[in-house]
Amino acid sequence: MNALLHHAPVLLVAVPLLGAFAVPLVGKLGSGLRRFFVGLIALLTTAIAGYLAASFYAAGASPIVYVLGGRLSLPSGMVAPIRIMFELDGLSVFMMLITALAALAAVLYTSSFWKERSGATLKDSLMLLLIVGIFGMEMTGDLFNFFVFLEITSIAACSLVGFRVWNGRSQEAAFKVMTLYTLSGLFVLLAVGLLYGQYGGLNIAYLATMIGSGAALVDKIALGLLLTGLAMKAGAVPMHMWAPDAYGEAPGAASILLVANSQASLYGLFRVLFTLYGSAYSPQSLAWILIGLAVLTIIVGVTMALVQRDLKRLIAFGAVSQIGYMMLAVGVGFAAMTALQPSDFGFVALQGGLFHMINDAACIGLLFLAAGIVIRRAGTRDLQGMGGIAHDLKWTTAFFMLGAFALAGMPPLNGFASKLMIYESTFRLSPVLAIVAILASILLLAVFLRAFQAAFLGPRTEPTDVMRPVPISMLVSMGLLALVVVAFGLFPGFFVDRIVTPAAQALWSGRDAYIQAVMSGMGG
Amino acid sequence: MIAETILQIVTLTLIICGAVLAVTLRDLLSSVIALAAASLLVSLEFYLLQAPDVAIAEAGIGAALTTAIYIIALRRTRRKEQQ
Amino acid sequence: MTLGQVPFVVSALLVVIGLYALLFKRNLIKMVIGVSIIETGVNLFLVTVGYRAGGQAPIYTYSDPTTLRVLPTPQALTLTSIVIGLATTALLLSFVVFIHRHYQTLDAEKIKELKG
Amino acid sequence: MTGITTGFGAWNPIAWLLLFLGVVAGALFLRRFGNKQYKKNTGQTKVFLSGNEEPEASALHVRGAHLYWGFVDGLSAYYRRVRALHTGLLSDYVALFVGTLGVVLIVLVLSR
Repeated sequence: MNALLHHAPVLLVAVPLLGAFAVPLVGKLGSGLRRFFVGLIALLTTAIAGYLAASFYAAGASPIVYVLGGRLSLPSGMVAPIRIMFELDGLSVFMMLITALAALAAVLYTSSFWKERSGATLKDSLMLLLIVGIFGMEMTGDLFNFFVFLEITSIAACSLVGFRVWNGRSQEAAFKVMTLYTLSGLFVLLAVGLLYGQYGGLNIAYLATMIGSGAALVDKIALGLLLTGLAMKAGAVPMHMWAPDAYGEAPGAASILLVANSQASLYGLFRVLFTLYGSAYSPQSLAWILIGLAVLTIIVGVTMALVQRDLKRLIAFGAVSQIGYMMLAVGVGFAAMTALQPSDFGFVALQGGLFHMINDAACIGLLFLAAGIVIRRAGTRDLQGMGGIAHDLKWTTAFFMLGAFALAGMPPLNGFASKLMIYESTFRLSPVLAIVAILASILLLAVFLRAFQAAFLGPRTEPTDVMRPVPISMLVSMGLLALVVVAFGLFPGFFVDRIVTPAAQALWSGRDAYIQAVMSGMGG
Repeated sequence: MIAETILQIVTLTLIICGAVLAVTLRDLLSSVIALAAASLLVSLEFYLLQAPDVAIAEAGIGAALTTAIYIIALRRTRRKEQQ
Repeated sequence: MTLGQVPFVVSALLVVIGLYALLFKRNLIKMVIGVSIIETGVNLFLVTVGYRAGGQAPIYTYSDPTTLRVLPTPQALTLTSIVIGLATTALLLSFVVFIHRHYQTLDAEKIKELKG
Repeated sequence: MTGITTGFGAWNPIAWLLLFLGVVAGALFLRRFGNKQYKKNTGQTKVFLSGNEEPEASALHVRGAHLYWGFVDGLSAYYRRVRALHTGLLSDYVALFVGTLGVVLIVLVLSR
């Protein structure tokens, strides 16, 4: 194994971290150089992620453990392992790919958008920091590090939301989001403390071996805290109120990173449910909590989207409803896995839910990026005051339409493939749930048709912005996401077999392999 | 040992009092000072719980720096909590 | 209830007091104070988790290796958590200052442009 | 390779596209039998609104808020409740969070 591949997990965090702190320095030398530097960092990060993923899948998708630190020999003769671990299994690598995609699109998009505004240096720095946090959450094998990376994402994300200090609404949104994120982070920390107090360890794999069957009361409380805190950061419904504020007020490129951030929290939730507790403690009620939250999320998200007048809030509620689909699918998978006789449709549900994550990142990202251009052109975010964008912005119109159709599950785009898997597997558990999911999907199409009709169609309205062509880097960024949408739509089997199935396998039956990968090297 | 026990109980009681005052006082400056006092007492409690390094950090960061930031924020906003 | 459990009760009380401030106080700075109190409660909880009755501070120089130690890991966690707490508090307060600049008020009831 | 199977269903986008193109070709083929006598930009192709003049295009464009007012109106009881939940007040958001935590904890503690 060569050195680059061996150190790839830590490089994935280190490169953007160094970049984030070097950006202000490079920014002193000129904005052109800074944009080039940030783009370079993003490309390098994506390249490392791609290389790591390629060799991971080529090596049969067995978990990779990367250890920072070594052993400490005490004068008393006791030897204690002092180490921080990154552990990557199929799910982590899959999430890493989503994040890399979102990061590349966001950085490409932003490289021209903010050319003339002040504070661009700070924003580039924060975006890279957010990317660091998300990668860290997805790769760490240690609960406390998970909390640290969670807080890094919270701070970076909220700074991005409140980035427009000249706008009162964005400050309001940032304050609310930050309070809720901090609260959820503290609950997660409380859970970490409880687990440490119970078992004296922080490593996920170690804790997973210690949590015996019929978990103790402390385990249940810790699970409740972790589940609620992470579900809130993912935007599950009774606790979704921050999501439209944050997505709506953040700059266009940051919105897509916020979606990736929510998905990383969702990843944390799945990791806790399937790996940390998994077969040790998995009552059916847990699956039904997840399904209940998911159904609420789907219904409320889509119906609230229907009545929004603010374009970005509309898309944001759409994004909330999509989180519901992922939770529904994984909840169904969990229910099927923990039933007395596990049934195969649970695996299809997991595949569908995870496949939907990458599809959602691409489609919602496309919509947010297109909406950013539309809002800039129309000079307002109110759908009531928009119209006729399609006359001038051909590519943006096409990308928005593609994203909307794909998200609503129109064949032959990618959203249809993943939603079909979700519907069919959910139907096996409970037909009612499948019907709700399908109806919500139809409603989602109506939502986006309304947005499309109001913003793009109709007679030309007077643009407040000077008639400038859309910068080429934005088109490239949206083109990248559109390519993903079309490619995943036309060749779903190819991608499901290669990247989604290992991830679903990691949830379905990968718990022992995950634990084994760490515990075999723990004593040495 | 007895003395330490009593000290610990007094400290913990005072922490609660400080927190309650910080929440209930109408004058925001007073409530920030109550919060700082509670923080200092928590750092004493950390010392009693055999965590001197955490105690130093809590006294320096939790009590002093945080209070300074609160006071800066108060100067730029307003001091009284409105009805 | 032994003395060792009293700090747990106090940290739980701190969390409750902080939540009370978040739920029933309308002033933004009071809400930030509430977040700070919850943070303090969680930190106290972490340190208490690492405490062993009769243990000594985990500082090894010049000490007898056979004495009972309190656990060092929760203390390291608490240090990290204190620093993170400072960052979040500073960020929250800066948002409060900017909100005051735009809305001319700190009353949470009046700061709800984002709704529905 | 291109398709996926879902356990009891299958989806192949390439086959779907071929079918779709076939249907489009059929439709175009049928269209050839249509009436070719229409003259553009005459009364034959104009919208006839009970003899009234056709309004300007800008007046016809349905603005964002109006498109589904009937649907929203029909569900007004639901929407009143759900929109009332989105108060914009941070305390309410925290209350919902803590409430959900409470429910989840109760369910977990009670189950097995």
